[in-house]
Amino acid sequence: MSSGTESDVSPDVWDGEIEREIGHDEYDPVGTLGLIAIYFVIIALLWVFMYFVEFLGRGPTVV
Amino acid sequence: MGLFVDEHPDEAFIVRAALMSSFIALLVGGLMGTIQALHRTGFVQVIDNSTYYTVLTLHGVSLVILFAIFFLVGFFQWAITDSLGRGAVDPRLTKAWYGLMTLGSLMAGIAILGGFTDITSMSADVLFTFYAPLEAHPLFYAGLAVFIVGTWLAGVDWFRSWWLWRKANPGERTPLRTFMVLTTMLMWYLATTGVAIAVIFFLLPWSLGLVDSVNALLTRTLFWFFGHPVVYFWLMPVYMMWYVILPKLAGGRLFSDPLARIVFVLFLVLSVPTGIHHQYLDPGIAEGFKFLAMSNTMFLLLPSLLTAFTVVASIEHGARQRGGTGYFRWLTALPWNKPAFTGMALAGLMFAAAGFSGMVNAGMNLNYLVHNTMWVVGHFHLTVGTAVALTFMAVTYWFLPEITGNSVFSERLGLVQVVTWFVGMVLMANAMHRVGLGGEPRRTADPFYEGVTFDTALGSIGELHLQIALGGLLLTVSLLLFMAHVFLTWFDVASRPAPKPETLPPALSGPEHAPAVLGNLRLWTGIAIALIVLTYTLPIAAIVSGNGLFGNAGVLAWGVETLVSLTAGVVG
Amino acid sequence: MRRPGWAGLFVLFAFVVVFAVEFHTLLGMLGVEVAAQVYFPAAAAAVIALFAAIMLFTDDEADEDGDAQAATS
Amino acid sequence: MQIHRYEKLWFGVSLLLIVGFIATITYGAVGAGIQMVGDEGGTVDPGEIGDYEIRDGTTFSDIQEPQATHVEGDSYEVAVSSQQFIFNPGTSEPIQVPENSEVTIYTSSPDVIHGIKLPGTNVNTMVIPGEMTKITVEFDEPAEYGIVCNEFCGAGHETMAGNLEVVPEDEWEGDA
Repeated sequence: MSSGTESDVSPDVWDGEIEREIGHDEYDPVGTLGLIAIYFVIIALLWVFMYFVEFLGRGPTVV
Repeated sequence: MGLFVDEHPDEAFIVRAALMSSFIALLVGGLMGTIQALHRTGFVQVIDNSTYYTVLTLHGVSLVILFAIFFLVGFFQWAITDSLGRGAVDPRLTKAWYGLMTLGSLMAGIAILGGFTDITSMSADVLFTFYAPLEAHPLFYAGLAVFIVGTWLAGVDWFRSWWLWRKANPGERTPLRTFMVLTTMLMWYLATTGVAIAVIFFLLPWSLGLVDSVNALLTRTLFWFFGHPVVYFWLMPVYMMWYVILPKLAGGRLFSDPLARIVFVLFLVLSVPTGIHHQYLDPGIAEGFKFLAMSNTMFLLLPSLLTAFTVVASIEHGARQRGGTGYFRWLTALPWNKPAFTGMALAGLMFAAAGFSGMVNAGMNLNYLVHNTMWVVGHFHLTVGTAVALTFMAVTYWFLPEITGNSVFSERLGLVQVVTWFVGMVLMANAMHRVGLGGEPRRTADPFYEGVTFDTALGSIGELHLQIALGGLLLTVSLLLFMAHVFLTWFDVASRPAPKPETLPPALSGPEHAPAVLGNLRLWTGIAIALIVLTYTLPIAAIVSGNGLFGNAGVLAWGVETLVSLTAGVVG
Repeated sequence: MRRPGWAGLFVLFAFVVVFAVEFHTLLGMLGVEVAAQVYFPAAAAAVIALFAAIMLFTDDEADEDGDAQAATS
Repeated sequence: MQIHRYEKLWFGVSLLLIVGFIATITYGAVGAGIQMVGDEGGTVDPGEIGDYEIRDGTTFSDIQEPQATHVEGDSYEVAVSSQQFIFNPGTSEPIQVPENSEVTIYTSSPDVIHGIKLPGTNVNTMVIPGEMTKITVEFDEPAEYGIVCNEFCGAGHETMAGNLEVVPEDEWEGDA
C-alpha cells in the first residue's frame, strides 16, 4: 500500500464506492472555492468586530 | 500487499505499543479534565482547591505530551515503514526509543502523582508550562529530558531508514509520507533545543540544589521557544492524516502533492521563531522583538490556510467521484457513516474556528484583551483538544485494523463517539471563549472572587459555566465510548478479521510536478536556523545581560554576562 | 424527498443541536434578549418538531449512496 | 508545478488577510497608541523590590501606597508588590486613582511568576521575578474594578485578588 507516483489508479482503491474517476484537469473545486469564500468573509468580519468593538471599544487600556 | 501487521510485524508491534501508551494517557488525562470542568464551574467539587493544580498538571502533561506524542510516534513509525516499504534498520534502536519515552513518562508521572498524597513530599504541581521559580521534584524534569531524548532517537531511527532507502533508490522522489515525517522531525529537533537547555542546564541543577536560583524570564523564554512549535509537532501528523488518509476515505485523491510538501516546508521554516507571541505581555522583552514574533506568526497562517483549501478540495473531489453534484449539494454525497471520515471532517471544521481565535491570540496588542483568560483555554481545546485529539481518535477507526488485524468493533458506535465529542467540544469551547472575553482567568481552581465580577457581553456567567460543565460531561461520555471501543477491537471481542488492506491513492498532481529544491532538507533547515538566530539572539542576550544566566544569585552570572554582552555587541 | 441515511440524520442532529444552543447568543448579539428558561425549552421543542417532520414527510428509503446499508457493516 | 487557478487565488487572498491583520495591529500601536509592556522597567533584585529606584530620590516603597502618588499634570504612579497570594496594595485595601488620570503602574514579584488582569478592561500584564513591569493606563471614568492574578502561582492562587477604584475628582483626597 505504498503510494506510488503513477497517475492512474484502479477504482478498486475505493472499494467500489465511486461512480466515476475524475482527473486533475477535468476537476474545478467550485464547492471548495465557495466554502472558503464564506469562511473568509466570516473571519474578516469577526476580526473587525473583535478588534474595533470588543478591544478598542472598551477601556481602560494600556497606553 | 497484505495488512501492515502481516507485512511488518516487528514495526506493527512498536506502533501498537506506542498507541497503547497513548490511550492510557488519554484516559487518565481525560478523566482529570472531567474533574476540572465540574470543579472550576462550581457544580461538583470532590477535591480541594489545592489538589486542583495537581489534577491540572496531570491533565496537561498526560494529554499534550504523552497522548499526543506517543500517538504520533506510532503513526510516524507506520508512515515511514509503509511508505518506504522497508522495516527499521536496527530494531534495537526502535525498542530503545520507545523504552526511553516510556521511562521518561513514568518518571514525570510519578513526580506528578506524588502531589496527590502526603506520604511523600514529592510533587510537581507546576502545570504543563513548569514556569520557574515554581519548583517540581527533580524526577519531573529528569523524566521530561529522558522522554525528549527518546523522541530524538526515534527521529534518528527514521532518518536511517530513509538514508538506506535513498541509497537503494537513487534519483527517486522521497514518498510524501516520509517527507512529512522528516520535515516534522527536523522542526522538532530545532524546537526541543530550547526546552532541553532549560531543563538540563537550569531547572534540573536548580531543583537538585546545585545552583541557588534561576533567571525566571530566561527559562520561560526557553520554554516558549519550544512551547509554540510543539503545537505544530501535534498538528503536522494531523495534517498528514488530512492529506493522505482523509481524501481516500472521502472517495477521492489528494489534490496536490507539491503543495502538501510546500506546506510542510513552511512549517519547518516558520514554526520556531514565533514563541515570543506567548510572551507579548512579559516585561523584559522589548516591543520590537514582539512585533517580529507576530509577523512570523501571522505568516505561519499561510500553510494552514493553504491546507484548508487543499484538504477541502480533495474531499470535494471524493464527493464528486462518488456522484455528488452542485455547488454545495456534494456535501451530502460524502461517507458520513464512516467514523474515520466524519471525525476528521468535524475536527477540520473545528480547526477552522480555532483558526480565528488563534488569529486573535496572535494579534500583538489585542493580547491585552485575551491573555491568560479562558479564551485561550477555549482556543487550545479546539486545536489540540479537537483538531488533534478528534483526528487521532477518528483515524484510530481506520488504523486499528491495519496494526491489529481485527475489524473495528462497530462503525455505528464509532460515529456516535466522534459526533458526541464534536457537540461536547462546541459547547465547552464556545463558552470558554465567551467567559474569557468577560475576563475570567484560566488556570484557577475557583474563579469566584469577592468584589470581582465578570461581565459577559451575552449570556450570564452562570449559563456559560453550565455549558462548560455539560460540554465536559459529553466529552467524558465520548472518551469512555472511545476507550471501550478500542478495547473491544484490540482484543477482537467480535472475532472478525480485518477487511482487505487499504490502498492510498496517489495525488492528482503528483510529486513529479514539485520543483526539486523542495526536497532540499538541508537548505530549509538552514533557513529555519537563520530565522531562529535572527529572532531570538537579541532578546535572549538582553534577558541574560539583565539578570545573568542564573538570576541574581547565580555565581557564574558576571562572567557569562560579560561574554553575552560582548556577543550581543558583535551581533548587534 | 428521500430521507438521508441514519448517519446523515445523526450528523444533521448534531449540527442542529449546536446551532440551537448558539442561536441564543446570536439573538443576543442582534439585540433580542430571550430568557434562558424560555429559550431552551422552546428550542428543544423546535428541534423535536423538525425531526418529527423529517421522519413524517420523507420517504423511508436510504439515500442513493446507501449510507444506511453501509453503516450496518 | 501544477497549481489550480482557484488555489492561486486563495493564496493571494490569504496573503492579503495576513497583511490586513498586521496592518490592524500596527494601527492599534501607532494610531490608537497602545503600547506593549516592554523592557522599560529594567531589572530588579527579587529580594529587594522596595529599593528599586523609580527615579532619583524616589524608591518603589515610597510610592507603594493604596492612593496613587501624583507626579505632574494628570500623571500619577503606584507601585504594587505582586506576591503569593496578595497584591500589596490592592488586596487588603483598594488601590485608588483619580478619574481622568494616566497612572503608571510599577509591579514586580519577590517569589514566583504572577499575572495581573482587571476584568472587563484591557489592563493585563505578566509579573516576573527579576523584572520590573511598568505600564501606563488611562482611567477616564469613575469605576470600581477587580484585580485578579491570572498566572498560576501556587496552591492559593485562586484567592489572589484585589480591587482598584477610580475616584471622582471631587472625592479625590490625594494630591492633584
